[in-house]
Amino acid sequence: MSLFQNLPIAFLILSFITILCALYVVTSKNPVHSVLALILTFFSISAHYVLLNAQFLAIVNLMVYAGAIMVLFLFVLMLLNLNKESEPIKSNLWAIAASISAGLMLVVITASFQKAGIAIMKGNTEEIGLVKNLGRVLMTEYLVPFELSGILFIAAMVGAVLLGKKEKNSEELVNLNNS
Amino acid sequence: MNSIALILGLPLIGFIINGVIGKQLPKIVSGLLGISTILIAFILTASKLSQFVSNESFSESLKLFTFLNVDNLVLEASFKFDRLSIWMTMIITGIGTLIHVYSMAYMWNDEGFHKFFSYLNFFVFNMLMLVLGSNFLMLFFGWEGVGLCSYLLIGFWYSRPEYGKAARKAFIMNRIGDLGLLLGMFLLIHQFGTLDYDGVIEGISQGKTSAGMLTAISMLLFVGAMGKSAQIPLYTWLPDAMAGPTPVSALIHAATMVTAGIYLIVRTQVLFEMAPFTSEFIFWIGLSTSILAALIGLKQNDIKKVLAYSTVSQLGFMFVALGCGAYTTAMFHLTTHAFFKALLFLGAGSVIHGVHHEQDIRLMGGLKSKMPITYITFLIGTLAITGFPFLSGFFSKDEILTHVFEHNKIGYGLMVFSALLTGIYMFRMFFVTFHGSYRNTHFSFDKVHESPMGMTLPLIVLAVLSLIGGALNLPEYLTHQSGILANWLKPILTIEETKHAISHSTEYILIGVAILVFVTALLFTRSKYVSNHHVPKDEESTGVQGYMENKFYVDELYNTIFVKPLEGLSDILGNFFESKVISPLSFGINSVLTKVGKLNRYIQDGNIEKYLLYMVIGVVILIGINLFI
Amino acid sequence: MIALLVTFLTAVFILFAGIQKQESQFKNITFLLLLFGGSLALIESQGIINLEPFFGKILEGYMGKEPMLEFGLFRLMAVAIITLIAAFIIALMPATNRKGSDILALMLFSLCGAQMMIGSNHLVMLFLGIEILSIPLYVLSGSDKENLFSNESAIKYFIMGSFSTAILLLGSAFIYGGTGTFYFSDINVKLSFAAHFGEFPILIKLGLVLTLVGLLFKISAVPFHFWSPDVYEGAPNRVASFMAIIVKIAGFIALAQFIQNFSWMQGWYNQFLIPISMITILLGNIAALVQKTVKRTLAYSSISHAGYLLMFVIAPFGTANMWIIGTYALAYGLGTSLLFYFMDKYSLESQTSETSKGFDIFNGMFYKNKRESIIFTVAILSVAGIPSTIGFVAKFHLFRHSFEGSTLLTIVALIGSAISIAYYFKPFKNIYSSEFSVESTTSNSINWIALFMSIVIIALGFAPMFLTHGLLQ
Amino acid sequence: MLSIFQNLDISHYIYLSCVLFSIGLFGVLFRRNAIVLLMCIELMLNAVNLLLAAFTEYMGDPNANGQMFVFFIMVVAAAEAAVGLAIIVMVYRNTRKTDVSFLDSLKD
Repeated sequence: MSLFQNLPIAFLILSFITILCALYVVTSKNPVHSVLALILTFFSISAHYVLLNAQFLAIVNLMVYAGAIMVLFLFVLMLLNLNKESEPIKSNLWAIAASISAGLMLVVITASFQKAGIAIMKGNTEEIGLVKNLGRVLMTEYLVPFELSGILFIAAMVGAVLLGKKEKNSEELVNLNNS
Repeated sequence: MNSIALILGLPLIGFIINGVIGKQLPKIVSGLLGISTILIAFILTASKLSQFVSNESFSESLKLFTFLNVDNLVLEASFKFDRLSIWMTMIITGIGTLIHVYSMAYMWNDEGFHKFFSYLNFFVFNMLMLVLGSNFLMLFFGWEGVGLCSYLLIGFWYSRPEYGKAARKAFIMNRIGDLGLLLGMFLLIHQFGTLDYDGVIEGISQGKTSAGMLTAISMLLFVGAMGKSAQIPLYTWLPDAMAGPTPVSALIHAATMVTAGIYLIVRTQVLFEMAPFTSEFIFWIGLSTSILAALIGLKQNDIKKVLAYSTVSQLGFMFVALGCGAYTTAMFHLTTHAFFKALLFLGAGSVIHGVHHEQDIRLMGGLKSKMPITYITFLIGTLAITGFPFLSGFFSKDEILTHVFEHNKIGYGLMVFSALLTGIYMFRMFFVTFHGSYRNTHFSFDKVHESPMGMTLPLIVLAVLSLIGGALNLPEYLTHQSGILANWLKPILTIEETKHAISHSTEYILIGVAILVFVTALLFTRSKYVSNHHVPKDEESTGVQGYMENKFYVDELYNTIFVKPLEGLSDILGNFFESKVISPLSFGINSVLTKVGKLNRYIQDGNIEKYLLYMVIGVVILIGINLFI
Repeated sequence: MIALLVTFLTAVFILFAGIQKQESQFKNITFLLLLFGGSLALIESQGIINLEPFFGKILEGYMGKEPMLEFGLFRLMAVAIITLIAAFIIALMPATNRKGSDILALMLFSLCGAQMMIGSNHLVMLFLGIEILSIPLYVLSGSDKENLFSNESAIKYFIMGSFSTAILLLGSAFIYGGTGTFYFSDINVKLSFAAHFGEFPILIKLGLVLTLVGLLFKISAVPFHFWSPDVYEGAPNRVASFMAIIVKIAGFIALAQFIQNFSWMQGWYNQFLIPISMITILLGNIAALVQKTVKRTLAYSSISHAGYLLMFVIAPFGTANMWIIGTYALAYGLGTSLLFYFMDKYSLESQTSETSKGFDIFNGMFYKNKRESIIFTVAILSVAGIPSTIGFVAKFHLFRHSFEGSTLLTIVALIGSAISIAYYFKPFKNIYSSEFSVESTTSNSINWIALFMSIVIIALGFAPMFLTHGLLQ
Repeated sequence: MLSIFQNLDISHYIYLSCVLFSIGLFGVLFRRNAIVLLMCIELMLNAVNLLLAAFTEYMGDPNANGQMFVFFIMVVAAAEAAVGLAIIVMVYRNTRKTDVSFLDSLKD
């Protein structure tokens, strides 16, 4: 029980919320509830970031994930009219198989950290996560990937447009709106 | 210009011209082109012979370019004329020319005429590359090339589905042999850092490797030879390969390609000399193949199938000789076999041509009067293979028997038995085909005709060669000196061949035994198939009544001593052993693999969730292996 | 780097020019530009010119750190090979339709990702490369929008692909936790330092395994291969060809570059890479035997090639081995792209339904178009590894090389390649069988690109020294 | 701030991340709705992000490599979500379903 004795309260509570929300994401039958729970999870993860001196990351996480990506999800769910508990329940066998696999993964990974050692570098931890530092690194060492991620975005944009574009002789979108 | 380049290049040019613009050429030009390239190569090779005669250590080499130079391994595209390779070249180009001439008449009405000639030329090119290459890589190039040509030519008449299958089977079985050869080559690179014949021999003489390693290498090389030269258990492709046109069977599946395994072992005899276990293994494999194939040959009714099994059996003889360390003898039998087996196949082709593409000997008979030239030449071929005294086959087979007698007495007994079987199945086929009465009701006897000049001429030449081929290596007891071939090969055989340790009187006894075997086989089959007009039926056992008329008690004796057990054995081997043991072992693997492949259907069932689950299980296992074991 | 730049600019050009609707020439323009970029990289890889100083500043950042994208001689050659092969794949594509320019641009973006993966020296870069490679491909495999198979293939590829990405990221995070860096070489330094004191941090070990899993997924090694037969089958033919070749080669070279740093740990990773390689070869070849459609057969055959590729990393590394990898990549790319090309062409011509494109699509090919059937034969022979084609040279070296690493694996691989003959030679019957002889529709039109490729296959098969000569001096 | 972490070990963050990752993994295996599947994958990515941030903090990496990586993961996640949702919408248009278990027509 030594694990829980001196554990700081903040970490404990946040972790609890995070895991609870994550579990709800996975188990909720209504996709919209899942999305909302996922947003909550992201909030709590952002809080973790603050505890970890990654303040800028926390903001970005909120803006990108909770603000942009999750809204996109919500939008699509609404567009496709999936805000019902539409998903059929899987058989118990499947649930057991899935939980055993995931559980095994967890056990295998965590079991191996009995003597996990990480590299120590001794930087000034309080300033690491500030915009100033991050900007410096991003514009120097990580300049090339930063520039190249432009290719990723243009590709994703073209791809999404290609898939979403209405074909000339296609009635699909019209049908979609009528349904 | 270097003559090696010309000899190699001419068939290649023939292949390219015929392959690219053959269709536009008139048939006569296309055919003559095919013939002339090989013929010129033959003449060039023959003109080289004199230099070898005058200079014992003469050799000529050609280095085209460096093929590869990686990891300190230098592989060169280089070729070499030495006494062994020129001997093989003579056989290939010589018999190749004859068969090309024959094919011109045989294939004249086939729509794929030019295609056929281009394939044949390509085959000769690859075969020459195989024997002329000065390292294992060039050998392997030729090795695979001839396999590919064999594939193309077996499946030449693709219209029948089973032919395509036979072609694929032949290729796959050859590939299994190639596995051995390739692995052997990798081991050679590993041990000696080179694939040059000279380099390997030098490495062995320097003792760069251990005895166990030599055994491994030689065994692997022999596996390659087994595939190409159709030995147990990789022999079943050869009978199936008879689906191809008959000249192909003569050239590829009798005279040249199948002897590549023999050539490989003679070429690398140093290795095999140092690996007594392998030699012994070769001996027994060769022996059992020769007996098994001969026994199965007893029951075949397809004229080409009989010859095919006979080829397998004769190749077994050659391997027996190799197993005894009698390399010259093996080469000698290879040569004479090339003569008479090419003759027999071409003769069979002539018969098939004459009776309008009928291959079942039960539907022939009495062809003697209609096809005199074919008859006489076929007779000479049969006599040569069965060991009629002083024909080519007699000398070479006798030499093998003598060596086996020295080597292993039990082996000798079995070899004599095998020789007896050879006589029986050959004469059986011969008598049933040419004697007796004509039996095919669908094709009238009047229409049976002798083949044209283009086909009979090669037959005559080959018949003459089969008659006098023995002169190439007359035994010591006749001439009191070693034979031409023995002298010829002596400089390149690094190991001194064992001198005949037995006295002349023993040799005479052995010759007597050989002749006795021949006479027994002749008399037995003659009485059965000529005097009694026995015709093999589907149910051989019901034919027993036919013997009743026979007054000679000898026949009864034969019947109980030989016929019953032999036919029983043949039945067992042909129907049980081959179909239940060998075929599943070699090609039946295919059906096993197919079943295994179909199991995959249960995993790959299209459900993405299962895929994800399998992937996670895979990850878990991977981590588990790494962390807990 | 120059090839990456050329590819990207070409893609942008195609994208914007596509608005103007002059689409007929795009394919040729792309082909020429890629040929240009690839040739530049090839020339550079031979040490004739050196363009990298121009990019040196960008690559190194401004901190004097080692570059995240590093194009050494071998990597340049790999980039050149992959660019050239992509150029040929694009040139072999059928005439573009109205979506042609978008698809072309996406392929080029994907190619950018492949080039980044090859050059990456840093886990972030590797990850970014993988994603730039994959994301356009998710779209491309679904680009036949009204086709349900294409849709299914897109969603399968997408879900499994992003799932494997997550695993790869977890691995990268663990590696970072153990070493504090993402540079391959620094990771190695840390690791060998730790190993020197007799400990092998569990964190890194786990990280390496998970990262490798992500890469093994990309090259579709068993048991991470499940996506590939389904996705290849559903995707449009040209996309399947691109995936089977470019993704596999790029993924493998990235894996080789990654693992090469840890070659002193060979004993450790061989214990699971050898079994994976064996199973991949056997499963790929055996499952290919029983497939009914040509495309699926090709898909399984490409799985078996993943197994062969893995054999490279099992034996000790050296500069010469890098050359062998290049040869194998070239042989695989040339042969397979031709096979896909003919599969595409003849399945379009055949009358059978979409799901049953069996080997009978090649019926009577020899009588329809003799020259093409010869080219096809050459390609099959090369992929099957018959001598006097580049396929043989590649396989010969591969097997000889892996023989030093694991004899058993070599034997298994040889058996696998013997099995492969059984399905590679299947179409010959359909091509040459005279029962399908048709005289009326004979045409002698020929794709010059395909002809050129088959000539390269034969020429390099006879004289592979042309390839090595410059590289090994 | 630092005082909070006196007794807090990096291994706690590792455990937390692993639990989150495994929950995401379980979701991927368990759920059938493609959109929820995608959300679960996002959850897995976030677990990795958290891990990276924790590593950066605990090893005191002055270049914040881990946090940099997190940015790139976010970049990729955004792109992936865009493309993935486009694919899902496309599939929905054709099949009226987002359930992946019905998509099994491609198989051996």
